[in-house]
Amino acid sequence: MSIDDRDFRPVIAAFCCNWCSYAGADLAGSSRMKYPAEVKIIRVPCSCRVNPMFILRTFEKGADGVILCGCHPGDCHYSTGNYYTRRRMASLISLMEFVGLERGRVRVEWVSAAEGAKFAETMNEFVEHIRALGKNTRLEDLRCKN
Amino acid sequence: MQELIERAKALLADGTVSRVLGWRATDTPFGPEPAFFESGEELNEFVYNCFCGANLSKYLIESSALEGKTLAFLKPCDTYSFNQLCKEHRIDRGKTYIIGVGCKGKITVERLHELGIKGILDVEDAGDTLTVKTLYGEKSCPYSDAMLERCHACKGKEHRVADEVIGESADTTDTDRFAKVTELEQMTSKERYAFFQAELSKCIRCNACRNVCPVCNCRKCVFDGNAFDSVQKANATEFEEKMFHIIRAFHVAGRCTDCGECSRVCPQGIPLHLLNRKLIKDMDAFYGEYQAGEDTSTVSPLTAYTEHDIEPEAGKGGNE
Amino acid sequence: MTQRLSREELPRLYAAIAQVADLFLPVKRAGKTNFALWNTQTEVDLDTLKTAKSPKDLFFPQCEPLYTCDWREGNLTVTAQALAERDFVVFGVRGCDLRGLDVLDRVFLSDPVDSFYAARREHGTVIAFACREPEESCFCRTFGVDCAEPGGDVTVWLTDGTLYWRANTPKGQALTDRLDLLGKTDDADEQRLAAEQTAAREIIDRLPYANLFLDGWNGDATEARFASPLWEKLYRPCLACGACTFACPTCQCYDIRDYDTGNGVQRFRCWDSCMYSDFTMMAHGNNRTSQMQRFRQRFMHKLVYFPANNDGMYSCVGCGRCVEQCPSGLNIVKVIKAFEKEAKK
Amino acid sequence: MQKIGVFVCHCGTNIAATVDVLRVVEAAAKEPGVVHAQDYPYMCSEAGQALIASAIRDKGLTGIVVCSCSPRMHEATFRKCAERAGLNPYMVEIANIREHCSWIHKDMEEATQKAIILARAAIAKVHLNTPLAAGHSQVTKRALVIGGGIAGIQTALDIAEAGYPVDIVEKNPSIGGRMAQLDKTFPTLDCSACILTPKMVEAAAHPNIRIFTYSEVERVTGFVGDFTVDIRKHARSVDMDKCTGCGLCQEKCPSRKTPDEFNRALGTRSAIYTPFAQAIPNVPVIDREHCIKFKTGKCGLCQTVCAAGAIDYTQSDEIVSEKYGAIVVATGFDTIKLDRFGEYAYDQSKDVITSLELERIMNAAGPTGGHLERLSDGRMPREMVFIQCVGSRCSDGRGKSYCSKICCMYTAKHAMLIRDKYPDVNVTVFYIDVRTPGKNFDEFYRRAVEQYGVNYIKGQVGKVAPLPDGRLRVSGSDLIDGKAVEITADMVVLATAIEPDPSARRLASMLTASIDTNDFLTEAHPKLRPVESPTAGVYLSGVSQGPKDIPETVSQAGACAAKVIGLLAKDRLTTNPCTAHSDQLLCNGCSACANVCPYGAISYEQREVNDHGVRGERRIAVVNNALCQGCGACTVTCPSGAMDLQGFSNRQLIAEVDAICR
Amino acid sequence: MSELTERIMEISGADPRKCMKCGKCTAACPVAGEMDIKPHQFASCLAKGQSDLLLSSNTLHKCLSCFACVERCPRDVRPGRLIDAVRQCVVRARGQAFLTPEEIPELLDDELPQQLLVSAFRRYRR
Repeated sequence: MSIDDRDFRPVIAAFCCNWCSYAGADLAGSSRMKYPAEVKIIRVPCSCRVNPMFILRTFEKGADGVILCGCHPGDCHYSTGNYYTRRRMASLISLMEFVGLERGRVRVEWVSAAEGAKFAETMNEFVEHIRALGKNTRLEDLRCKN
Repeated sequence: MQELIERAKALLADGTVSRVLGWRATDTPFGPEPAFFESGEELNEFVYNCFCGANLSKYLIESSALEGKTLAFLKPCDTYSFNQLCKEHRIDRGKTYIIGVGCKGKITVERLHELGIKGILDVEDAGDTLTVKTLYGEKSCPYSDAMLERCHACKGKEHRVADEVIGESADTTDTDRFAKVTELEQMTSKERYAFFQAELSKCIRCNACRNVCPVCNCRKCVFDGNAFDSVQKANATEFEEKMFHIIRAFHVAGRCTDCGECSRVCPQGIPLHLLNRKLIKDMDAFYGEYQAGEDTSTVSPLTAYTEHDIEPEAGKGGNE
Repeated sequence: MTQRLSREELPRLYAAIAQVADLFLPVKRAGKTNFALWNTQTEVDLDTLKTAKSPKDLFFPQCEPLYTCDWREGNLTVTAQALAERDFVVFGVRGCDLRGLDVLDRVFLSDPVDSFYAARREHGTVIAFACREPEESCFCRTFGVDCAEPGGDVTVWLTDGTLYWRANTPKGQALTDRLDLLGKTDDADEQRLAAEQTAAREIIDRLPYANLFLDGWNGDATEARFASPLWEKLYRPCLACGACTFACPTCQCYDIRDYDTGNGVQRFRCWDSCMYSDFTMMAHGNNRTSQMQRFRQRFMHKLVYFPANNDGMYSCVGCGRCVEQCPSGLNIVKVIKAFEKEAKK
Repeated sequence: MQKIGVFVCHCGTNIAATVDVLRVVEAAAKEPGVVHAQDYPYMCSEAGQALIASAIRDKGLTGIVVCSCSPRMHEATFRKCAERAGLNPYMVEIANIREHCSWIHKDMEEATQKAIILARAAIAKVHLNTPLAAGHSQVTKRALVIGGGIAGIQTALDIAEAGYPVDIVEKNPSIGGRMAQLDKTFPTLDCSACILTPKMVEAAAHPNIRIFTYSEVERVTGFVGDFTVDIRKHARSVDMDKCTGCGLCQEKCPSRKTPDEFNRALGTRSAIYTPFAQAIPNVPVIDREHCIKFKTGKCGLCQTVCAAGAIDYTQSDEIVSEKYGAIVVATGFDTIKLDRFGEYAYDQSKDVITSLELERIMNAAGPTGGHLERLSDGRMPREMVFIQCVGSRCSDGRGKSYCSKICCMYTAKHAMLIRDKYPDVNVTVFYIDVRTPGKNFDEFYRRAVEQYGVNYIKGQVGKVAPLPDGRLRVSGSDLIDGKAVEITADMVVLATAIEPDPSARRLASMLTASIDTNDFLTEAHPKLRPVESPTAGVYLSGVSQGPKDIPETVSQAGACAAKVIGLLAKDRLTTNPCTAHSDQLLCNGCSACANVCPYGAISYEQREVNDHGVRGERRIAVVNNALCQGCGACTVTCPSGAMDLQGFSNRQLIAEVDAICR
Repeated sequence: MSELTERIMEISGADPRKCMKCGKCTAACPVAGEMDIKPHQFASCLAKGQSDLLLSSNTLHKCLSCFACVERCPRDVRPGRLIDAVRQCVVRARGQAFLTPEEIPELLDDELPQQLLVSAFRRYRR
């Protein structure tokens, strides 16, 4: 690992549904579990609110990884939202890999309000993975790079 | 062809329909254009030949708003788009009269150019072979060599919807339609990236793919409006093209009938259908086979779910 | 004075020009040929008659930044985009496309001068490329373009084994002077060249559009042409895409937009198309509310408004790209012919 | 351009210890549109709120950002504060710099940088906020209580007493639940049935209470104030109206070998049965799985003997659909299965029993008529061993990691009762810790030791081995003496861990109420909203929320009822204004949005639309704001971006994305 | 935490702090009666940092490695592994700690069971 790699601080956006994953993140916080500061959370009412447009926008503006967290399937606050998320994201992730985005830059995880530990663990793992992948160069807008 | 013209004239004359949507002959034999005909006299310019590849169903959105019925000539594959548009309430089936026309695969002059045939003056369809008169002498080639990509993965000779059918069709399938997708999946991620980088960087954002696409029928595209602060007109950076094509593919996912018009019209020859086919291949594998436009009632896989769907995990897009 | 070079020597020629300036020429990438910067890896393609995109974006890029505003911690800085400073050479411009540059010059070099365009024109040297095998979509002669004698700073002809080179302007001469690999020509060469030209012109005579004339089209025709009921019929297949506009060597409309860079905005301009529904969109809506009006605008501009304001110069050059690329088989030839047919009735 | 105020909270040292609050203020002040930025030790305090209010008034702020704890904590507080100061409450955004920043990071620089970015994102969002007005929805003044144990009965009674109709749905043929199975209750040792039955009778007789027994919830739709619930009433095969409860059918029924669930399968019952003598309703059901008539078509004895003509073999399941304003979950518990605890020989010896089985053995109506005897040979035990924490506090994956809470007390009760009734029986209790917090609880336990001579040994049992003579060798260790202990016992009683009733998981899914990893329903806040689910209109009563004893259950049931009454007392509810809306200029009328809407909130209309002077009639999606709950599924399925969600609009979320990536 | 304690935890992969002092390990142990430091005390000593006491305990010799305690422990403390880990620390301290791969070929003979090699590696590996 070169010095540059060690200094690499990825930009990571985490879309979290208000009812489960955002609460899970709160629990991770109140339980004082550590995860990297690179992760910035955006609150959405439901994982199904996350438009593929947002995900691409995040990469455009310089993010290195995007993670989308919602309630476990079957436990959606809105009954069915995360079922749609699951289908949409399965297709989107596959398509993005297909056009050559590195595996694992976009990820979906189900984290319940009670899973503070899982939230922290997931974030630790994800940041590690993105660090290993390095900077996102395959899907970036150079105009945002100054 | 004469039978089509006579039938159209009769339906116009007895008032069943107010206008006819078909193809009009132009100054070159290989350039028929989609056209509306409103009188028997105009119909004398009607043509139907091997160059009538254009999918006419999208024009019916516009004519659904007009008085009276529109007669449309649809090839078997066009009927899928027609159904899809009916399903999305963009076409009023009651205001259409569909005559299914026979099809044995359509060809383009583009493909002839790619075969190295230049200065084309006339093309004669002799069944299995084409005779091409050019400024530089007479050339010939097998009919199927000049066929559109989509005809090599024909959806079959059945019209999915029609008030009547005139003419015989043939199933022209001679390849696995997912072959290229599979080939790409087997490349490394880096190779795939290079492939799409090379293809998509040719994009000039002329929007031909979008505007010809039967299911890209938004009144205002998100890339023309401010709903997402995503208005784009430029091909300013490579990102913009990628974003445009990824989002476009996603927006038509589950709705795309794989009509192949996007690839047919791209002035830069970008194989855009590959993105759609990847999504179709995935959805078939994840949720069971589904063909958009097969009927007007089945819901698209992306607006449906089951409790035990596969998880959105990495590794489905292709090799690492 | 005409000079010559054997065809095998072309790579050396490219390298030599690239020593002097950035060299742009037709390059095949992912199956399509377009103008691109040369390097030793590029696949140069001189066999394709017409690049998919015209070379206009070397002088008038599809997208170019105008200035950038940067806002950080309450401080605003504005940086204007620098003008082109590097010399460049465009090799392989066809006669029609060269005429396209004349059209653009009328627009961008007349007062007020477009400094970005002017800087590129000043730094760019155009090597025109005579046509040998015109194709069915060509109709440059209708606009008085001689594809066998295209002009430019330098003209080149390519025969089976030889490249002929002739500098036409001081700029062209200056470039020629810096190249030492060009050889002298003899009488046989001159004869061969003349024969090539004649052959090309003969093909032009036999093209499907050889007899396309512009009778009735010019600045005087405004009212009648505008009001013609023909437009209503002609526009119908149009899908409102911009393929014709972006392929066209003379279309020069652009839009100015801001891009949010996260720390400010980059103001840029990019090609626009009068076929687009948001073309010249203003707060109150749009001047042209139907596709028919937008379609009419495009052809009225090329065949009526432009000549009316530019000493009769049409802003079509007969390159035929729209003929080849329109997804619906529409093009300017159909429009011209439709009116011709109407006039004969 | 908005005039934005930014308020950064120290939260004492909770935030300030890790985040340089002043730098956050400084950085926020430099953001475009920010005209006011300040910090304060406790923003949520009265003084803090006063500060915000005066800044809003004095500087004419149009939007505020509070950098503090999670919005789930104080968003409502600050919204109300803004509203009092004359600012629309939806012009408030919270940057969560406590749970998502100061509490998870150690490095001050890192945490401060992150807090600044989070503040920026909130500022960027508030720039695009628009004032929103909440709508209103009607409240159906009826409550549903799922589960007819003591928790459900008490909740229902309290709600009914306040004057609101309430339905109880119980899956068993009778209400009563686990409490009906108990013999005595701690710490007073009064008879369980004696205190429960009057409540059951009261519930049955109450004009505001309807009881659906032998019934289950099948489907739940709607939302707070307006739930629609489908209840499946299983076919009882006995006409409720005709049956007199004489019991003759049960007496005559020839199928008598069915394990008796009420007696924990220690005895048998007839195929037509009431679970216990005091059952409410006192109407039997036919267990079709074991009924000879249903199995073979022959028999029909019960029908013959029934003088009232109440037996009806043709009954089928019935689904009733009812509307409710509130739903209470009181599904209770069961004991865990012991198949993974081979060391206690539960499956090998009939004389190793669970505490709940002991309750039945001790009960006069139980399988032994209330005599303490070994189930293997009917002999009185002389030597009894109780083992605590069987499957509780177990983190090795075999049991439950939590403490079941009630075992220490009921074991003391059992030991005491046995020593009282049978002074010759030796009772030994193996324990890890004896946990007796509660009024009169420790005194109770000490009585067992001091007054009744129960032998308490600190140390767990390693193995229970059945001996050839039918007795049981219990090997344990006395950690105080540091010696191994071996007892040859006649009976071993296992204080088996309790777990939520298996129906809870499915029910939680139907209610979209969240559930924890142990299948206990999650409360809206562990301390401040312990009887409410995060899903509005859903309330938690009894063990479905977590282990608890009877007094605690009853008090929680009352609290739960109070919350329900508070809701039903309202004529209408303020609805969440963060709903979807469709831009008619962009809408294609394609119906994709309606396909994914879980609430049926989207319909279509033919409308004349004026698009910058171009008029035309088209099909347009219309959102019913009273039905829309704001999930946003429609916004993504809409390709043209016509559907957007107020409060979480496309542009707001994109502004946040941009700010984070900047 | 002393280096020894850390080493023991690393080798055993067990965490004595998880112990809730229920004594089930000792209760399940067939030879606990003969041990001077019983399995539950073993965990307790470690948690308290008195790990040096363990090095001279007879438990190391008495323990049968039957792993009943590991099976029964409700908290995953795995006392049997702790005992085994202490044994290894004793062995290593005697300087026989390192069997290097290079030494193996000399030790090989036809009679030598494969399992022994594997187990030797496991024991001597640091």
